[in-house]
Amino acid sequence: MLSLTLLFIPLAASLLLLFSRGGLSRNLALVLTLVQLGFTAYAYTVFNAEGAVPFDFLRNWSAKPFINVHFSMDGMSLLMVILTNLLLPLIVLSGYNREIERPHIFYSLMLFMQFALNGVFIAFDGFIYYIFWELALIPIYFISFNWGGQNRTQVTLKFFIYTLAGSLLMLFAFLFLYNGTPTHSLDWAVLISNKACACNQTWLFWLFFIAFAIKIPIVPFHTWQPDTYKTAPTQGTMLLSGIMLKMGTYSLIRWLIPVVPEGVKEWQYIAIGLSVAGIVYASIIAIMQSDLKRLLAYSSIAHVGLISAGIFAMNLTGMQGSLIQMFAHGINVVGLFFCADIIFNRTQNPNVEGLGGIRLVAPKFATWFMVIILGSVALPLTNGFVGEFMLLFGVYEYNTWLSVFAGLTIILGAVYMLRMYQKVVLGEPIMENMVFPDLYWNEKVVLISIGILIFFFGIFPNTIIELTEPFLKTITK
Amino acid sequence: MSSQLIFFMLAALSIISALFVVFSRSPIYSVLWLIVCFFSIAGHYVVLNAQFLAIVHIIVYAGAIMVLMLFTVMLLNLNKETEPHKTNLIKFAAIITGGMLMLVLLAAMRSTELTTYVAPERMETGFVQNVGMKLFTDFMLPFEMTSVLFIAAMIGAVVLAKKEKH
Amino acid sequence: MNELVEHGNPQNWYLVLSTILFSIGVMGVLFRRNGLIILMCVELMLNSVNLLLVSFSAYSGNTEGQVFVFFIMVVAAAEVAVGLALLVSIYRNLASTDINILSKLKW
Amino acid sequence: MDNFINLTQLITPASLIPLFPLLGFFITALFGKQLKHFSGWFASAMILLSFGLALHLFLNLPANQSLNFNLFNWIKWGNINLAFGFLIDPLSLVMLLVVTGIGFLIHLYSIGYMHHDEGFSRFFSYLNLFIFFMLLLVMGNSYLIMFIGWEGVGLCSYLLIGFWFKNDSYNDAAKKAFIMNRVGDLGFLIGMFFMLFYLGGLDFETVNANAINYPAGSSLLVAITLLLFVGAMGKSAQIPLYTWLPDAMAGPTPVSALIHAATMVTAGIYMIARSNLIFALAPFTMEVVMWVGVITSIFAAIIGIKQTDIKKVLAYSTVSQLGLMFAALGIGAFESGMFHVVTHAFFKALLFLGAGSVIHAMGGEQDMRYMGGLGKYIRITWLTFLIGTLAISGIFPFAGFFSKDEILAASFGANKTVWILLSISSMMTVFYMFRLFFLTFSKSFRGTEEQKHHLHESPWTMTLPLIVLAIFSVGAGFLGMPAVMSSTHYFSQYLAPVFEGSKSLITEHHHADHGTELMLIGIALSAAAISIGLAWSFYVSKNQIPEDEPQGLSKWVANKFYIDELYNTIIVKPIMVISDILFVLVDKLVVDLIVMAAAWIVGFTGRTLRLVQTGNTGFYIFAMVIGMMVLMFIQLVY
Repeated sequence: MLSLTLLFIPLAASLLLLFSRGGLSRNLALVLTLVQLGFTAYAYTVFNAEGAVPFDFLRNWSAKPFINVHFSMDGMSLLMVILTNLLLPLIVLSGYNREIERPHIFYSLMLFMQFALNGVFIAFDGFIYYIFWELALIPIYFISFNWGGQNRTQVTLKFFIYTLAGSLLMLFAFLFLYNGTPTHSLDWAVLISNKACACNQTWLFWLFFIAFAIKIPIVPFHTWQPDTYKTAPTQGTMLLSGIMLKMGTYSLIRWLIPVVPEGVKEWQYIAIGLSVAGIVYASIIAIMQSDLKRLLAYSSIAHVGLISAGIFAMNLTGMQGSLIQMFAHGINVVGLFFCADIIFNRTQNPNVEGLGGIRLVAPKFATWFMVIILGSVALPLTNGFVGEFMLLFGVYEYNTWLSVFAGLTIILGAVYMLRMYQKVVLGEPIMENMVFPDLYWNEKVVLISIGILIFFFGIFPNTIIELTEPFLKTITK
Repeated sequence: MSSQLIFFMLAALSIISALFVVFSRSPIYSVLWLIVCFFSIAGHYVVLNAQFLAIVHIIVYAGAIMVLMLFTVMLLNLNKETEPHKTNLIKFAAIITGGMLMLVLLAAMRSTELTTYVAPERMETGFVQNVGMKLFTDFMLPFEMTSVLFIAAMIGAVVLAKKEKH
Repeated sequence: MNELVEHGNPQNWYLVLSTILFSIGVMGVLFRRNGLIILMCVELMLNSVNLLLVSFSAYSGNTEGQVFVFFIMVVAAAEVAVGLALLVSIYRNLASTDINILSKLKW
Repeated sequence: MDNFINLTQLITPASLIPLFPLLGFFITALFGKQLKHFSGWFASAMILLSFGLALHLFLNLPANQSLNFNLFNWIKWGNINLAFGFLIDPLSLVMLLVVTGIGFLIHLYSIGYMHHDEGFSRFFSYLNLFIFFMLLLVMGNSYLIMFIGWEGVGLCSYLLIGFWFKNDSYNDAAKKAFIMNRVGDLGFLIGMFFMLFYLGGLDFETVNANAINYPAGSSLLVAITLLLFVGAMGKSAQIPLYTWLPDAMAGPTPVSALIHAATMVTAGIYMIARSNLIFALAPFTMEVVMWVGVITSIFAAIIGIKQTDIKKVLAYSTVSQLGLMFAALGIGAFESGMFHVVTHAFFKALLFLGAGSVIHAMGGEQDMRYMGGLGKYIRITWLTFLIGTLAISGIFPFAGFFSKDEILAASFGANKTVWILLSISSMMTVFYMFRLFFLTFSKSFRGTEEQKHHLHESPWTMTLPLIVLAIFSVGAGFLGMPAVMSSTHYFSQYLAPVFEGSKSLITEHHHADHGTELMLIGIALSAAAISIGLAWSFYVSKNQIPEDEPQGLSKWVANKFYIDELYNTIIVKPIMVISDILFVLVDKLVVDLIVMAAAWIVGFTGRTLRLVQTGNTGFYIFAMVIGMMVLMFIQLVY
């Protein structure tokens, strides 16, 4: 029943928000996301004490086709649920002093998104999972479409259709798997114990892989992403980059690797090769980007490329690292986009070249921006380091040279991040009459929380490892 | 009077009248020939021992539908030959297509086996009580639903045919 | 009347007959441009199918075929009512029942 | 049993050592505005506390003992446990004392030097953070903890080089330092992966214990050591990753003294000394280390001869001296290398601080061509600078003499070519250092009247560290006197337990007898004297001043052999061009084109097929009937 409550709170909150107006809706949204966060904390204590049992919810929905409403929880699910529910209050708070039209609908969509994301992470029946997977696309479509920037019609449509096309492939794969199991079921446990014949695993792998690769995105399926990140309102971008792309990486571990292990083994080298190539490719592109949000988008491609490379290394180290890095990247990327938003909001200038001298007028902002950048370039004792260390080691266990190549990310990451920081924050102001007030209270709260999370998980990564290791061991044994 | 003779007479009547429906110049003749055709089909029903349907058929088609058509033709003043003619090519194509469809259907029919359906002993299936029993037991719900359909059709017809205000 | 049946005509005859009637209906639909006559041809096609259903019902001793005919009649009646209403409305606006005039819905 | 109790009692003070600077960082960073200039004193006090604790450990840790403890499990997964722990042994104690001791003096100096700077508190918070990471680097009991410090000091170096963030060329220098260090860090990281995978852990104990099982010269150990050495090249500014260090002089002078002379840049040497066992097991790497060191030493010395910026000269001198230390390590003379680290820390810090004092007196001027005759105005600086210069030149009895002589003697025993090259490099060092000294302090003043009027001695917070460091520059050498002068080499003796394992593996070179040793000393001293004489004749007798636009070979030297330009052309520019090409051509055109082409095909099909919708009802009916017919026909045929 706890699982249902996790779903019910944001859903109810989403509906409730539709009846609020103006300033009330953002306060209400904050309170409700905090309630959900509190409940998640409670769920964490329950999980630690009693394991997955209290979260298990299994009811038959339809006998033919055989569909169970099956929610459950293991360490990995809980980690992703925590990430989602931890970031949502921050994302809501980050929009506090922004002018948002029709805020009640905006926040309602965000909470609906939270509902769908939680659903994706705790669904243990393929059909239910698929429903939530698609459900998550709807609110973000409307958020980017209604509150987005230039070109939003075209960009949002591209994003929507691209990801939907990927999902279609996944649906085919699920339909095939459904017929393949003796009991005709898509339950996760059934799927992993009745694996498809190796002859079919190849194309099942590709169907799943392309679906997830588009969502993650792995180069070359990434072209929807930079435009969408740039166009979507910043809160939407945070949802997309912070949580939604983790749906893809999460699904790799949950639905791809245990379900079609032989297909993955056969094509592992291509998947890993694409991921690693994507790291270098996106990093190099990011170096010369002049648009701040687009630069961050490419950096995000590079980071998730490393995550997927670690996952496809198919060893405990890589997967454990990927989970840590998923969590870390979620936090860091939200922080980075928030900083970009703060800059854009005050200067109306999206261009890296035209900025500068912010440090002079807003030292606090500059400091916290630096802290987040440090997390993102994986400095030791920040959350980014542990993940990157383990991911690179995971890739190393797979192939030494590949890890050297992937390791270029620590050099190139520093190049584009510091170059961007120098142009945007340091130096003398380039813009005339730049009005740049230092952080407002809500911005302070968000950035400081993110900063604390960065260091906390950098110093105590074991909190994540202890949570997820039992599950990963069952997969990698 | 052998049943064959009755069948062939009725069949010839229905085919000829049907052809006249299609080829008559004036709509009013088409309507009248269609009525003839319906009567001949009702005759077939009687031959097949479906007396109830035969009666219903005459009441509904000849009595209601065709009267409605007739009214429309007259109301719209269509009884004169206003229809522009199609080109000969299209007429030719229409006949060829119709003929080919017939051939295909006949061919399909020939390829099916109808062994069990030759000359049954007794045919009481069309009697009123049998049809009524079926209609008011197994098909109770659809039967009642037809009334809903009729109301919908009625309202639709009224709305569509209503003269617009401006 | 029973003796007529007992001598029995082969059911194929009915099949052929209704096929011919159906084809004539189709030909009419293709041949004519007057909406009213097309509607009538559609009725003709429906009736050919009705005939087929009744013949099957009679020869197989199953009443349900006739029940279906009954429902088809109901639908036909409803269809004619709506169809004629449409036709009247079209005629009122365009002063014609020629279906080729109705070519606005393209591309 | 006594020892056991003693050791556990030392855990708390040992853990507290890095904690004080961290505390200092937080307090000066958070309350900098409120503390004002007190933050400088506070930060210095924190380092002094750490120094006291280090001294406490030094005095109480029994000889031949080391203190190795884990604080908590940092990363633990599968059967790998990477703990967060410290190792206190003679090697780390030496480094601890150097870092905290010189660190404290430089903090003190900075109070005076940075007095008028608006970022006063920020400066001290960065300095404290640096000390914190540097302490982690030298105290860590595993490569991973060392790596934390390793990257952390890189960060602080970045922050401090770009301390005056308004100037974009300073920011460029900072960025360059960080990125070049990262190149080395990647090597270090991959090296750690090798160790973790093949040697079963990252802590020194496990690594050493397992490395022993591999035969000397095994490719695994060579790979590991080479990768580690890549890391060391980045951090300790060796060819080819040295260009960041001269640029790093953009930072405030105390930073140059602390980070880019005394402590951080010697991290590479510390790391190799720490890993002496695995390096000793990889003779090929030792060769590489030696040659890289020798070449860097000469190359940087050559460039140093023609520089005119007082700090640039010292920077190239640092690179050259670091090369010397690497050469020592490569030969296998680990203690000599470490000994030179220590003495170098004293006199190079002294020289930088002295240079800072000069720059302070000159009001920010760094070009030696506009100095001259400063000896009259700033006596203390002049005297201490002279001591520093003599020390780096290796004149008896200053500290540099002993450590340098030891390295030269070792190289004489190992490889005569190396010995010749290092001697030449030492001669050049003497030359450019005295060139620097004469140009700055002798003859008459060449600056403006305004500058002349401004000339003054620095406050006591700045001169006191100079005096203390000068004392050490004179005295530190006596810790390691050559065999010909004293029977005990205190420094080597103290460090002996650390290098115990590797000693047997290094081919024992024929130990020079007293006669040879004396000869070597004689050669070195006379070479130094010749160099001094040359410098005197050029810059004092003939009163030469380096010209503005040198010609021929000296133009190449003055422009640092255009190495920066070379890197710019073959690495930086191509990456930028590739970045643009990838974005515009590959990403936008090729990859996205495929996606857009798929969309376009769907759109095109739609646009084309819609033409079938003519609006002609008759046509639709025809199409329908024919379609049905075809379907039925197909059904019939099949």
